Amino acid sequence: MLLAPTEYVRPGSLEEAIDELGARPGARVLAGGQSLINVLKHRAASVELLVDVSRLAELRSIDVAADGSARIGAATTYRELEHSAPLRASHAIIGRVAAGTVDRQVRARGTIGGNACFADPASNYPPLLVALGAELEIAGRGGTRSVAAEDFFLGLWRTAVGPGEVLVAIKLPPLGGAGVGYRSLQIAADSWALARAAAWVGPGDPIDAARVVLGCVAGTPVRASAVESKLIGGPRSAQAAAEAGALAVEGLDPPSDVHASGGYRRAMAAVMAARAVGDALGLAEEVASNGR
Amino acid sequence: MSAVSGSSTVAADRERLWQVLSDPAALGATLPGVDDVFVEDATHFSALARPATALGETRIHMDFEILEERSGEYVRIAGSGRAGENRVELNIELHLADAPSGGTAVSWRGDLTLRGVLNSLMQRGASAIFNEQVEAVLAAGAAGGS
Amino acid sequence: MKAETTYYPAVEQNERLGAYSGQSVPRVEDKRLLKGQGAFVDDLWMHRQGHVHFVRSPYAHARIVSVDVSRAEAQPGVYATLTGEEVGVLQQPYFQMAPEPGGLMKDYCMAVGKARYMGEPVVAVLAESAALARDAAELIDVVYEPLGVTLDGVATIEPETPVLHEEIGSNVAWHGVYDYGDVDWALENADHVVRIDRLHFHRFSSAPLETTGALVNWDPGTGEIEFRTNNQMPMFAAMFIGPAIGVGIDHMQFSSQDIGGGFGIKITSYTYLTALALLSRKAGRPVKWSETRWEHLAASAHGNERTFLDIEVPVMSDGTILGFKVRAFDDAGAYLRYEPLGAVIWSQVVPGNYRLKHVRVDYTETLTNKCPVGPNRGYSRLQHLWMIERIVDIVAKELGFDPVELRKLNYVQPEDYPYETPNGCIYDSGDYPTMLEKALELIDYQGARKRQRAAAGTGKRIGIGIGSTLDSGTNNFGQSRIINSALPFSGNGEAAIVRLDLYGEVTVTIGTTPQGQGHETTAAQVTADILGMSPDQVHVAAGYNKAANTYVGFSGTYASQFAVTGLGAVMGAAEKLRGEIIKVGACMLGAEESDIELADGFVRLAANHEVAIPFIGIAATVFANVAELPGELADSVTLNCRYVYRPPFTVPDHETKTGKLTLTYASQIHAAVIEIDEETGLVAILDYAAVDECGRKINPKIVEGQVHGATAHGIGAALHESFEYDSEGQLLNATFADYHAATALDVPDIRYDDIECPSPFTPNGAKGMGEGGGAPLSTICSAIEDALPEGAHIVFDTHNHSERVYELLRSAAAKGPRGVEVESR
Amino acid sequence: MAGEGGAVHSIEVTVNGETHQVAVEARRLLVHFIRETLGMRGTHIGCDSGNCGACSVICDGQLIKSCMMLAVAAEGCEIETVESLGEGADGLDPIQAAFKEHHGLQCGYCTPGFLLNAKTLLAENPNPSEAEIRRALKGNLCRCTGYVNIVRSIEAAAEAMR
Repeated sequence: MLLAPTEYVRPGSLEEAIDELGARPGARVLAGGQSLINVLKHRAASVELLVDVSRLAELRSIDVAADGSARIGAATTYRELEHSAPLRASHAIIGRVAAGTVDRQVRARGTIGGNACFADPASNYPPLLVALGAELEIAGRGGTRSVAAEDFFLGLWRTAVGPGEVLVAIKLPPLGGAGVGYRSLQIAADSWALARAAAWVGPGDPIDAARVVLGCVAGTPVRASAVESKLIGGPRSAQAAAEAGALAVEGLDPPSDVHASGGYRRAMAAVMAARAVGDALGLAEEVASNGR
Repeated sequence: MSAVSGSSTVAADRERLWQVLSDPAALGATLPGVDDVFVEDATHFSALARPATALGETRIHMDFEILEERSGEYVRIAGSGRAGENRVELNIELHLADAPSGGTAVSWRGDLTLRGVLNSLMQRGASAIFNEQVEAVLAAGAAGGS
Repeated sequence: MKAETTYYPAVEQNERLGAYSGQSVPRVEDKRLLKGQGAFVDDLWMHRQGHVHFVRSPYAHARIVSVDVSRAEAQPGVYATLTGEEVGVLQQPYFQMAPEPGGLMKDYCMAVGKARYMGEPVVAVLAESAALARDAAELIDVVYEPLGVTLDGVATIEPETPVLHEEIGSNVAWHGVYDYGDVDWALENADHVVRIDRLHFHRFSSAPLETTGALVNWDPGTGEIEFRTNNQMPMFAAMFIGPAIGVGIDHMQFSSQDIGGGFGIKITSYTYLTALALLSRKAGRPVKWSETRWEHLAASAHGNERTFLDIEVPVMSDGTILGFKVRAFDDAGAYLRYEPLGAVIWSQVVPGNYRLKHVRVDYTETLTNKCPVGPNRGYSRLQHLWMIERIVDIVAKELGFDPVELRKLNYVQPEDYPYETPNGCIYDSGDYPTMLEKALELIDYQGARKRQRAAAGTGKRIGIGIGSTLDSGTNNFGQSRIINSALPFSGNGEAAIVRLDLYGEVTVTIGTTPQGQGHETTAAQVTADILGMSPDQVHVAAGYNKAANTYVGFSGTYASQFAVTGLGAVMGAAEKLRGEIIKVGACMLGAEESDIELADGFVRLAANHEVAIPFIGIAATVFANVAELPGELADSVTLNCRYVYRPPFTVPDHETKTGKLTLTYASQIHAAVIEIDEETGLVAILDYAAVDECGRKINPKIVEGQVHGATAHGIGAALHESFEYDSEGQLLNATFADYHAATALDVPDIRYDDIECPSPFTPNGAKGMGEGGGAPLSTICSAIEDALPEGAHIVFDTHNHSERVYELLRSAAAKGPRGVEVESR
Repeated sequence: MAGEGGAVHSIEVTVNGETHQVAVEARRLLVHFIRETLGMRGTHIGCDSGNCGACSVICDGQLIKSCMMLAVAAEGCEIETVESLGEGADGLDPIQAAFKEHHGLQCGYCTPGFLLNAKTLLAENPNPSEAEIRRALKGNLCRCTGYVNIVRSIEAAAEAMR
C-alpha cells in the first residue's frame, strides 16, 4: 500500500509535460493511475517522477468530424467515453467497452490512453483499437507523429511511446457501414480477461473488408489474418463466423497463468473470435462486462 | 518458474559479438538500463538491472556466474538477485551461429523464477520482459561490435 | 421428554423470552458503523507508537543463512528490528495440541532457522511511519539457502519428500482411525458398492474485508502487555502467548471494539501478537501493525485443504446407504496453529444429515510448504459434509436413483430426534425432508427439470443441485482428547455480566468478540425480556474488554455458539439481577417477592401497578442509601451479576473416539439451478435457494443475513475463489486482483426460507448458526454433476472454475476413467 | 503525522466542505491523507490492489477509490467521505436509514464505501433496477452480507427518496 519515494509534477501544458518527461529518463506519465498506482503500491516498479497529464485540456477532448471519424484525447476517462453522445453515434463500441470496464470508480479515473499505454495483454482496448484501424498520436520534443494501432503495441507493458513522449490522442477512422463485434471472457465479474476478440467487418455482401484481432493470447494484440482473408469475398453467414474461431487461433501458443492454461486460453480465444465475428456480421450482439 | 526462450539475428559477425558479450564491463557500459556492472573474475560479475516498462523500472541487483562457455558459440549463465524483498533466479544458455544472410543468429533458452509477491504480480509478464532484455543485450552487443 | 432424560440433564426453557426475543429488532451497532464512527483496530493509535513492517520469506522452504539489519537500523526514523534469531531466544515454542510426534513441532512467531512457507515473517522492522518501515525493510539483507518443497497434502508423507520439521521426522502431524459400526460387514453384505477414487476439497479463505491488525504496548512500568487487536478468540490467544513469552495472563490485557469480519481466520493471529509484543518490549514503544491484503492472503491462515481417497460406499437395492469408508488427508500447511483440532471437529457430523450407520475414516493430518491453515467458516465439517453430499449424488447417478428421493430416504427423519450418531453425538432437532421440499419449491424444481430438457441442443446445459449440510454449534472442547488424551480441555462456556448501574441503568458486558453478528442487539433483546423493559433501555458494552472480567477460557466468537453460550450467559446473569431487584423491591414495598413483577423499568405489585419503584430507586438504595436496608439483605445483593453458562457436556472417550461433541445442530438445505455454456464451461446461477433451520431465532433478520453471507462465501469458493501455488510453493493469487472475491455480480439474489425446530437442549431453544456448513459447495457441485453429459467424469473438486467445467464436459467424449466404479451383486 | 521522505507538496483540498491547506509527500495516497493526515477514520482500507472499494470516496461528484489516487493529485478537489452523510453526530440520511432497516450491513467495514456508491448511483439514476444496482456495486466488496440486503437497502432508499 505504501509507494517508494517518488516525485510528482502536474504541468500546465502539453509542452511542459514533454519537457518534464524529456528531462528525466526515470519519469513516467501519470494519467488516471488506475493501473500504475497499484504497481507502485506493490513496489513491483518505481518511478522517479510522475508527470500528471490527467488535467491537460489538450488530452481531454472528444471530437467527432462530419465524416464520422473521431479523435479522442488520451486522458479521456472511461466514464466520459461511456456518456459521449457524438461517440455513441460514430463508434458506439468504444462507449460500450468503456461501460463494461472494471467498475464505476475505475471508470471515473481510468483513461483510454492509459489503457493503451499500459498495454497489458489482458487490457480491453488494444485489440479493439487494432480492429478499428485506429491511429495513435504521440507527441515529443521532435513534434507529433501518428502510429497505427497495429504498430503501437510492442510488447508487454511496452508501446511505441518513447522516452520523453506522451500519447496525445487516439484517432478512429469512420466506421462507414462496418459492423463491429467485441467479446471477452472472465472467470468472475472482477477478474482479468482470459480471452478477448474484436472484429471489424465491412458492410459489403459478399464481405469486402475485415479485421479480426485477439487479446490475452500473446504480449500484444494478435491480428488473425487467416480469418480475415477467409472472410473477405465470402458470405455474411453464421457458418463463416463459426469457422472463424478455429482459424483465428491456428499456430497460437498463448501463455498459462493461475487463471487459465495456455490450451484453454487458446480454445476460448477461438470461441470469442467466432462470437465477435458473428456480432460484427450482425448475427448476434452481446454487451458484456469485460473485466479489468 | 517460467520458461524463457527466443532467437534473433544481429548485424555484428560472430567473433566480434562474442567479444563484446564476453566482456560484461564493456557490455554494461553500452546497455540501456544496466548500471554498476562489477566484474569479480573471469566467471563472476554483478549488475544492477533496471528493466523499464510503461509502468516504471524494476531495480534488480543480480549476481551472474558463467557456468560454461565455448568461445564464439555457446555460453551458459546462472544469475540470482533480489528486487526489494523478492528474489529472482535465472538459468540461460545462448547459442551463437553464423546467420546464412550474414551477421549472427543467436538463440537462447532457459528458465526464470521470481519469488515473493512480485511473482504473483508479474506472472503474466516476467518471461516476456526478460526476453526483451536479452534482445536489448544483443542489440547493444551488436552495436558495440559493429 | 426423552431428550432430557436420556442424553442431557433437563434444560429449563426460559419462559420470559418473547416480547422482543424473536423480533427483527434493528441493530444498535448500525448507527456508529453507518456514520463512519466505528472503531476498528487500524483506527486506533497510541502516543509514541511505531509502525511495523514484516520482511517475509520469498521462498516456500529455505534455511536462513544470515540476516543483516544494520543498513535498515541506520535509517532515520527506524526504531528497532526483530529477527528470527532473537525470537529463538526470547520465545519458547508454542504449546502444541498434537501428541508426539506432531507435538514435537517447534513453532515460533517468526521463522527461526528456516522459513517453511512463502510469506512467513523473517524480520520485523519498527519505524516512525509504516512507509519508512517498508523503505527500511528493503535494506535488510537476508541470505537464504533454498530447500526442496513439498506441496501435495497426500504425497508429502512419502519417504523421499523434504521434511518441514526435523524434530517430527516426517510430514505427518497426526493420524487416527475413526471406526464406527461395522463397515466391513456393510461392504460385504451390501447389494451395491460404489467406489470413488478421489475427491479434493480446495484451499480458500473467507478473507474478511478487514485484515488482521494490532496495536500492542508492553508497558515497562507495570510489565503489562496491552493488546488492542481484532483477534476473535483472545483468551485462546492468551493461552498460547503467555507461556511462550513467560508472561502471566494477569499481565495481558485484550480489547477490541469493531471487527471487520473474522470467519475464523482471525483466531490464529496470536503468532503476530507475540512478535509485536516482543518488538514493543525491545523498542520501549507501542507498536502498530496493519496487515496488507497480500500478507493476509499469503500468510494469515487458509481454510483446510482435504483429499479423500478410496471411498467405498455400501448401498442396498432400495437405496439405503449403509455408510462409507475413506482415507482422508488434511493439509495443514506449514505449522499447527489450531490444528490438529480439524482432525476431530469434522466428527461432530460423522453421518452428515443421513442415517449412516457404518463409517470408517482413516484420517491423516499432513504438513506442506503452504500457509498454515486455521478455522474458516464451516471449519473441518464442511469438507466432510461436502464429501458426503458428493457420495449421495454419485450414488444416485450411478445406481439410477432420483437424487431427491434418495436423500429423503436416507435423511435422519423428523421422528428420529434426538438422534444419536454412530459416534455418540446427539442431533437435537430438525426436519430435513420439509426443508428440502421448501428449497425445491423456491427453485421451481419441476419447472427447472422442464427447462433442463428444453435446453438440450442449444449449447447451454441446465443443472439442478441440492446441498444438505449441518452447522454444528457449541462444541465440547473435550473432543480435543480424542486426538490427544493428555489435553486438559473439556466442555465449553461463556460469561456475561448484567448490572444495575448507580442511576438504575441496565448494563450488559459480554465475553464475545462480535464481527458483525449483532451481539449487542440480541443481548439487549433477551435482557429486555427478562427485566421487563425495552431493548433500547439496555446498554450493551461494545466489543470485548478483558478488564470487564467477562470471560472464560474459550471466550470469543467462533464455532456457531453465541445464541447458546453467549446469550445463555446473558440470560443467566439477567435472571440473577432480576432476582436481586425483586428481593430489594419486595423489601422496599413491604411485599412478598411472589407479589412483585418487573415492567417498564419498574418494580411493582402485580396486583396494583400504582405501587411501584423505578430501577433508579432500587439502585440508589443499594449503592448510596444502603443503611436503609436490612443488613442481611444488603449483604446478599450486589446488583452486579456475573453468570457463566456451561453446556451440559461430559468428557468424550479417547479410545472409542465417541461422545457428545456439540450441543446443537442447525441445518441448511440449499438448491440451485445453473446454466453451463458448453463452449466455455462458464457456470451461471439461474436460481438459488437457501432454507435454514437454527432452532428458535432471537433476531430473524440477523439470522437471514448470516445465511446470505455464508452462501456467498460458498458460491465464491465453488466457482472462482481458490488459493493456487506453483511448483515452487509460490502463491499465485496473492492479491484481490488474482484472488477473485465474489462481487455483487457473482452472487445471485438468494431466495430464503426457514423452519423452526427449537433445540430441547438450550435455555432459549436457539441453536448456534452462521457458518452455513458450506452448503453452496455441495449444491453447485451437485448441479454441475447434474448438467454433465452421460459418461462424463464425476465432479471431483470443490472448485469448479470455467476451465475445469470445460474439461468435465469433454471428459464424456474422451471415454477415459470416470473416477467411479460400481460393483453390484 | 510522521515524515515519510520524498518530495513534499503543499496542497489545498476540500473535504466535506472544510478546506485544508496541508503539506503532503508526493507518494502519499489520498486514502492515507484522509485517514492519517486528517484523522478521519470512516474511510477504510481492505486491499492493496484497488479491488475492494472500502476506500471509496466522492471526488468532485464522482465515486473513486482513494487508494488509487495520490493526495497531491487531489489538489483543488472537493472530497466527500462517509462522515458527510446524515445530520450531525447521530442523524441518518435516507440511504443510511435504509441500510439499517434492511440489515444492509454486518461488520460495517465495507459500509462507508457502499453508502457513497449508493449516493452517487441514486443521484445519477433515481430508479435503478436490481441489475443496475448490482452492476454499480461491482467495485465494492462485502464479505458478510452476500450483497442481498445491500441491494434491498438501496432499492428501499431509492423508493424513500423518490
